[in-house]
Amino acid sequence: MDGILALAAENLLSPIILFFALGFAAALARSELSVPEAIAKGMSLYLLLAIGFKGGVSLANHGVDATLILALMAGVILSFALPFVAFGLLRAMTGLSVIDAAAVAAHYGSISIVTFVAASSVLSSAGIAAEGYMVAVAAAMEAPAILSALWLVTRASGGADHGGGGLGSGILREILLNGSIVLLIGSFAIGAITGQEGLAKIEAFIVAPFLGVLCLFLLDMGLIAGRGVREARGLLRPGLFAFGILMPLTGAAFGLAAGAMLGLSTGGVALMMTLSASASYIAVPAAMRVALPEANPAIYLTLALGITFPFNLTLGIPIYMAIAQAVTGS
Amino acid sequence: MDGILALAAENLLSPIILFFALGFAAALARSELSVPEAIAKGMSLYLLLAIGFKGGVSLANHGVDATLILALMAGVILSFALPFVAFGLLRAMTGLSVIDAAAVAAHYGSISIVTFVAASSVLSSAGIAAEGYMVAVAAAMEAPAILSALWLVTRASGGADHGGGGLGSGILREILLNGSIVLLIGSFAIGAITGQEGLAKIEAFIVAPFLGVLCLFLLDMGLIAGRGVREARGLLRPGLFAFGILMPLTGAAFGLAAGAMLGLSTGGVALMMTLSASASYIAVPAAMRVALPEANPAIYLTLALGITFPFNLTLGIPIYMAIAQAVTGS
Amino acid sequence: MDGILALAAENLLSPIILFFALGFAAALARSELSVPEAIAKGMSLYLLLAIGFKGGVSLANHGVDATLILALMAGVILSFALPFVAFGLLRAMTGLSVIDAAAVAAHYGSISIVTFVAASSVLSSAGIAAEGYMVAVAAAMEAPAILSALWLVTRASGGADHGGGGLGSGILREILLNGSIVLLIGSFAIGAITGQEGLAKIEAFIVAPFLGVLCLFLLDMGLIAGRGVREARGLLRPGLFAFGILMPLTGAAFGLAAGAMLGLSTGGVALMMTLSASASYIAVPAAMRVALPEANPAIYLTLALGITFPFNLTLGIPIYMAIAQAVTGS
Amino acid sequence: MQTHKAKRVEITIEAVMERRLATALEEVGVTGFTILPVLGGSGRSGNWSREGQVSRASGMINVVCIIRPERLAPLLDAVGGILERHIGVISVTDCEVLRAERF
Amino acid sequence: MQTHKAKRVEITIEAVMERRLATALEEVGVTGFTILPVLGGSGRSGNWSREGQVSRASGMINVVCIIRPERLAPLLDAVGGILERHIGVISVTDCEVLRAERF
Amino acid sequence: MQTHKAKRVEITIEAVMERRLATALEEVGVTGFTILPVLGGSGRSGNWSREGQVSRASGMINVVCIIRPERLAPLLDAVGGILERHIGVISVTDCEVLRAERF
Ligand SMILES: Nc1ncnc2c1ncn2[C@@H]1O[C@H](COP(=O)(O)O)[C@@H](O)[C@H]1O
Ligand SMILES: Nc1ncnc2c1ncn2[C@@H]1O[C@H](COP(=O)(O)O)[C@@H](O)[C@H]1O
Ligand SMILES: Nc1ncnc2c1ncn2[C@@H]1O[C@H](COP(=O)(O)O)[C@@H](O)[C@H]1O
Ligand code: NA
Ligand code: NA
Ligand code: NA
Repeated sequence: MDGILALAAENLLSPIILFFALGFAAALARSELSVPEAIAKGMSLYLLLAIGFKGGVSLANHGVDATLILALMAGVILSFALPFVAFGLLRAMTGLSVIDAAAVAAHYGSISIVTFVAASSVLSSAGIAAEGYMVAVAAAMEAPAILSALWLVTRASGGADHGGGGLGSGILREILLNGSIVLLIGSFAIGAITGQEGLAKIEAFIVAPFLGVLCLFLLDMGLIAGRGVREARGLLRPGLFAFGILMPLTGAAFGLAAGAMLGLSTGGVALMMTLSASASYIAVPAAMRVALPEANPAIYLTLALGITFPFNLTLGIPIYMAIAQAVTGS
Repeated sequence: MDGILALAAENLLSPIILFFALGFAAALARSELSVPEAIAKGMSLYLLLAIGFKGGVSLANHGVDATLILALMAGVILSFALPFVAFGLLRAMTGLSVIDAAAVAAHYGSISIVTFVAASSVLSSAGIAAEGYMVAVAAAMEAPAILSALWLVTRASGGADHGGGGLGSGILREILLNGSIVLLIGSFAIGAITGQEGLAKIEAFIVAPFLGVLCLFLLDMGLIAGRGVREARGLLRPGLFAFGILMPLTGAAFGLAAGAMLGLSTGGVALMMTLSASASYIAVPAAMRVALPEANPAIYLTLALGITFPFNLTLGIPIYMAIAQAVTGS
Repeated sequence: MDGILALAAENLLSPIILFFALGFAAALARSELSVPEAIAKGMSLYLLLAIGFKGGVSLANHGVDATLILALMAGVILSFALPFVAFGLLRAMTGLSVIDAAAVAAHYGSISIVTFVAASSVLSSAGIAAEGYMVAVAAAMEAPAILSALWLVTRASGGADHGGGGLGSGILREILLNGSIVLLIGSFAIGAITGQEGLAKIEAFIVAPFLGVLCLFLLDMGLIAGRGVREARGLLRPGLFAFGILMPLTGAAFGLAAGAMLGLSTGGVALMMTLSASASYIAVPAAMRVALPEANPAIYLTLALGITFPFNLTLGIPIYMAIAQAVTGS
Repeated sequence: MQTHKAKRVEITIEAVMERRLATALEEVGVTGFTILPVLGGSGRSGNWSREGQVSRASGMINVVCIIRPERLAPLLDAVGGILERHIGVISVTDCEVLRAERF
Repeated sequence: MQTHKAKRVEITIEAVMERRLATALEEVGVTGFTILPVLGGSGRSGNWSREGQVSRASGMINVVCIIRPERLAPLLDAVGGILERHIGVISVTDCEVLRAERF
Repeated sequence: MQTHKAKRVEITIEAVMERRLATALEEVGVTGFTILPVLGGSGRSGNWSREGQVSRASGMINVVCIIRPERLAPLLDAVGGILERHIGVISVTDCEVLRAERF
């Protein structure tokens, strides 16, 4: 417990959290501070490239672990399963319609890569190693949750047609080939191929300035999350708010079980918990606008970005780390 | 005098000045070289974040100085007072209308953060330390000048209404919460909170590449200043041109008095002079378009960006440094 | 021969090539991965600034070589001459119209600065030095080819008017002052003026992260090249495809002759071959849209970007290096 | 110069629907259109602004199609079907064009 | 499909005035509009281009409002008041829309 | 408010032609126009999208000119001459403006 508090306190006063808080506060105060869309997108390309590449190099250094395949499978299963958990909680705790609940559930089965990046950097500054292939697990967890959500809607509507939306329109292909997944997996592969030697060449770009870029990126995330919360104040009734905190903790418990069962390292377990706890706010919202346009984006974006993302960033990650340390006994 | 010349010569041949000159010359030659708006905005966010953070860390290292509050107050007073000086000079030296003169005056009471950044980096390569909180003084000097300018207009028009413009429309709030101030003060606070330890984490991002980014940023400033001068050739009569050189020197004299009275360090005095000498070209123009739309933007932008900014960058800063050294006897 | 193979193999597995391949593959698979236009333009400004500056510093370090002027003249002559070679090959090997063939020829007389950058970084990781002024040669080779192409068209049409296009409309001025040339030559001059001392100031920006930025930039080039090839599949008949490979080899032979005659270093010869082998895809396409709008851009962009650029990047550069080593006997 | 009557159709629609809209247009024989970026907007579903986007989920685009008058009805049917489930607006204006053979 | 008569109002105005314009529109009951970015332009106050901007001081935006015809007069009064002191232009075109109940 | 009849001319043209188009407009006395960015499009020469551009070679822009009706004919002559060799489209719509003395 002491460990958690110390970790949480240290985490809360790290530059990345403080920049997120600055953005959040600026948005609530209606400052016109903003990061141009192209810069935000450029930074996210950078973060994906860097985290993927470093994961690949770590794989090259440590050799392919027998658990790699199992971990990938565990990720896919978690991503398929968590939406059902989320959907159940939502229907019990909130008054959301089936469509809105399913759309929210899809987000919580999938993952937030920035939360993963933040957890990785907290781990590495604490000197805790993790399996390099967790990056690939992250990629594998992006899409399956969407299928579960669409299945939930189809079942509820008795299999009725959704007017051209749903899975019909090549949506699954779009998700599997979406920019983030391709860049993450591609950089992972390149890191694995070029190994330590490749890393040496581009280290000054992807390692040294990494935390600084993350600060600027989180400033922008804070601005967006704050703006979302400000505009969706009306929507955030207690039930939804509670779900936004309870669901990541629930997801983390599933991630803990999976990680422990697979015998992952302390860092690996912490990352598996973080992935399961995090909620998508890029790939899944886009998929939902195409497949379930009737679902209200203000609900799922506010929950994922305005409640769960800040919770994970500030309290969640230190909690998951402390639990992972306790469970793996390190 | 020798010191000034040597400093000026060295300054003129530094990469940052040469890149500014390259941009200026390219614009005059009508080259279509240009920096995308998003990149320019991204670099300015970077510079604000970096300079604010480093100021905060320096404050954390040296403890809160009793003169901090006094320096902030001096900054606010200078920003209020300098527009009156500028307005008087303009009415005496040029044929500008009351409204145009007031709008120009607002720019010279406020500050240019890039000039401040350039002066800071010249100081630090000369190994001269300055109070970290000068960053906060810079932020405090952004807005007050606007009030003085609007008061000048209201007085001249006998208090007549300005058709919905003026201070009515929440303009003061907009200025105080404008992006630059929020990011500068926020980063300053984060630097002060996280201190040396925080700096160590993001040093490779905000310290090492700083001068290089400044070069690319000043290339863009040169392009914009050159384009402005090219298009506003007709406006630049001798009186206005002379004002663009005389006013920064006058402002610097006020800054010198304030800095010496407060007993600032050599670097602090040089920065106080630079701030007083510099003219806004971001926050104040935007405010003027809302509050005094009848004022001609070509006049104030050309003066601030095309005359005073290059003057400060090339000759002003070395002059202020040399005087600050002479006066503080170091 | 062994040397070439080893070099080619090493080259093919370097991060920069692999990121290019990633982008190419992602585009062929219709992934929506993309780099915002502003980021791509920002990176290209960065690469030009860095390569120009480093060339200038190298000139400052080694003094002005008597061959500088000769190398510049050789570059201009090559750029004038190669379009005639290309035009002859095109008319013999493909069924292109005079206008399309002339437009393509202009691209091959001019140069691709990214190919030059890639070759420079391969040379420098192989520890092979090159004349710093090769950057200036690159700039000198951008424009002359356009004149040759327009002359080819005018001759073929019996000197008939081209309806306001052609050279009439200040097009030559636009090319000579285009952004890339101005920034490249300007940075070269600044590097030469500030020398090693200037480099020390901005090294952490322009040297350390250089290869990493190049990776991200080549990812984008891969995306664009892949998209071009996908959409222009129909156009790429065997004759055109063969030209896209044969022409760079032919150009390189001319470059080799010039470099050897001038007595350039191994690195200098390799760069002269690379410049002659490479095809423009920025300055020349823009000039062609103005001067020869009837030429089909899909043909010249696909050839330059989709065939010749990848060929040079993967096989061409190691071949040119190996030949340069063999010929200069190092 | 000789001008010809045509219809200018402007469709404001979510960016995620771009490819689907293009396919629908092609199916009714409309192959010429121009896409303009949208910075922000306001409607029954609230305000949004491009600067608040982390994802392409909620941005919009503005698609302009200039067509011969006789193509309007099938175009509206095709686009109306898409807009039914999605947010967005469509407007049709009478216009004149040069070179009618192009449309 | 059934279409309905409406007015398409396009306002080119300085970006700094965006919030004030939105407020003025809301005051006369117009809550639907779309904002397009502007790259540059030319007018009596000279040329400008987005690439020459360090600040948001001199950029412009293009605001499109599609409204029922009866809302035009109050809208023009509201916008005309703002445009009086500021640079910019406004044009009104007749158009047809689907789903009139939305406007 | 009092409105006046005018013509709204919208020209979609390659970005490389911007300066030449502006010169042509000025030559026929049209000094007011607004340039909007274009993200992508489709036409007889195929699809293109801004994200696929390394160069300014193939991007397009959308130029809006609001003019008095009597200026239309010379404007179309001037622009038609340019568009003849280049890709792009032009449409003309009737519109109403405030402050007619500005156009
Ligand atoms: N009356 C209107 N005029 C112009 N654009 C509109 C209008 N109504 C809606 N829009 C645009 O369509 C988007 C979605 O509108 P809505 O479906 O009403 O939420 C808005 O964000 C605007 O960009
Ligand atoms: N006749 C016009 N047609 C289209 N846009 C115009 C016109 N006149 C002015 N504008 C736009 O309004 C801005 C300000 O115009 P002005 O108030 O005339 O300086 C210009 O930069 C253009 O973007
Ligand atoms: N019917 C149309 N409606 C709107 N824009 C068009 C149309 N036809 C062509 N365009 C635009 O003009 C560009 C060139 O068209 P084209 O000359 O047909 O290849 C396209 O990429 C579109 O941006
Ligand atoms: Na999850
Ligand atoms: Na000042
Ligand atoms: Na060449």
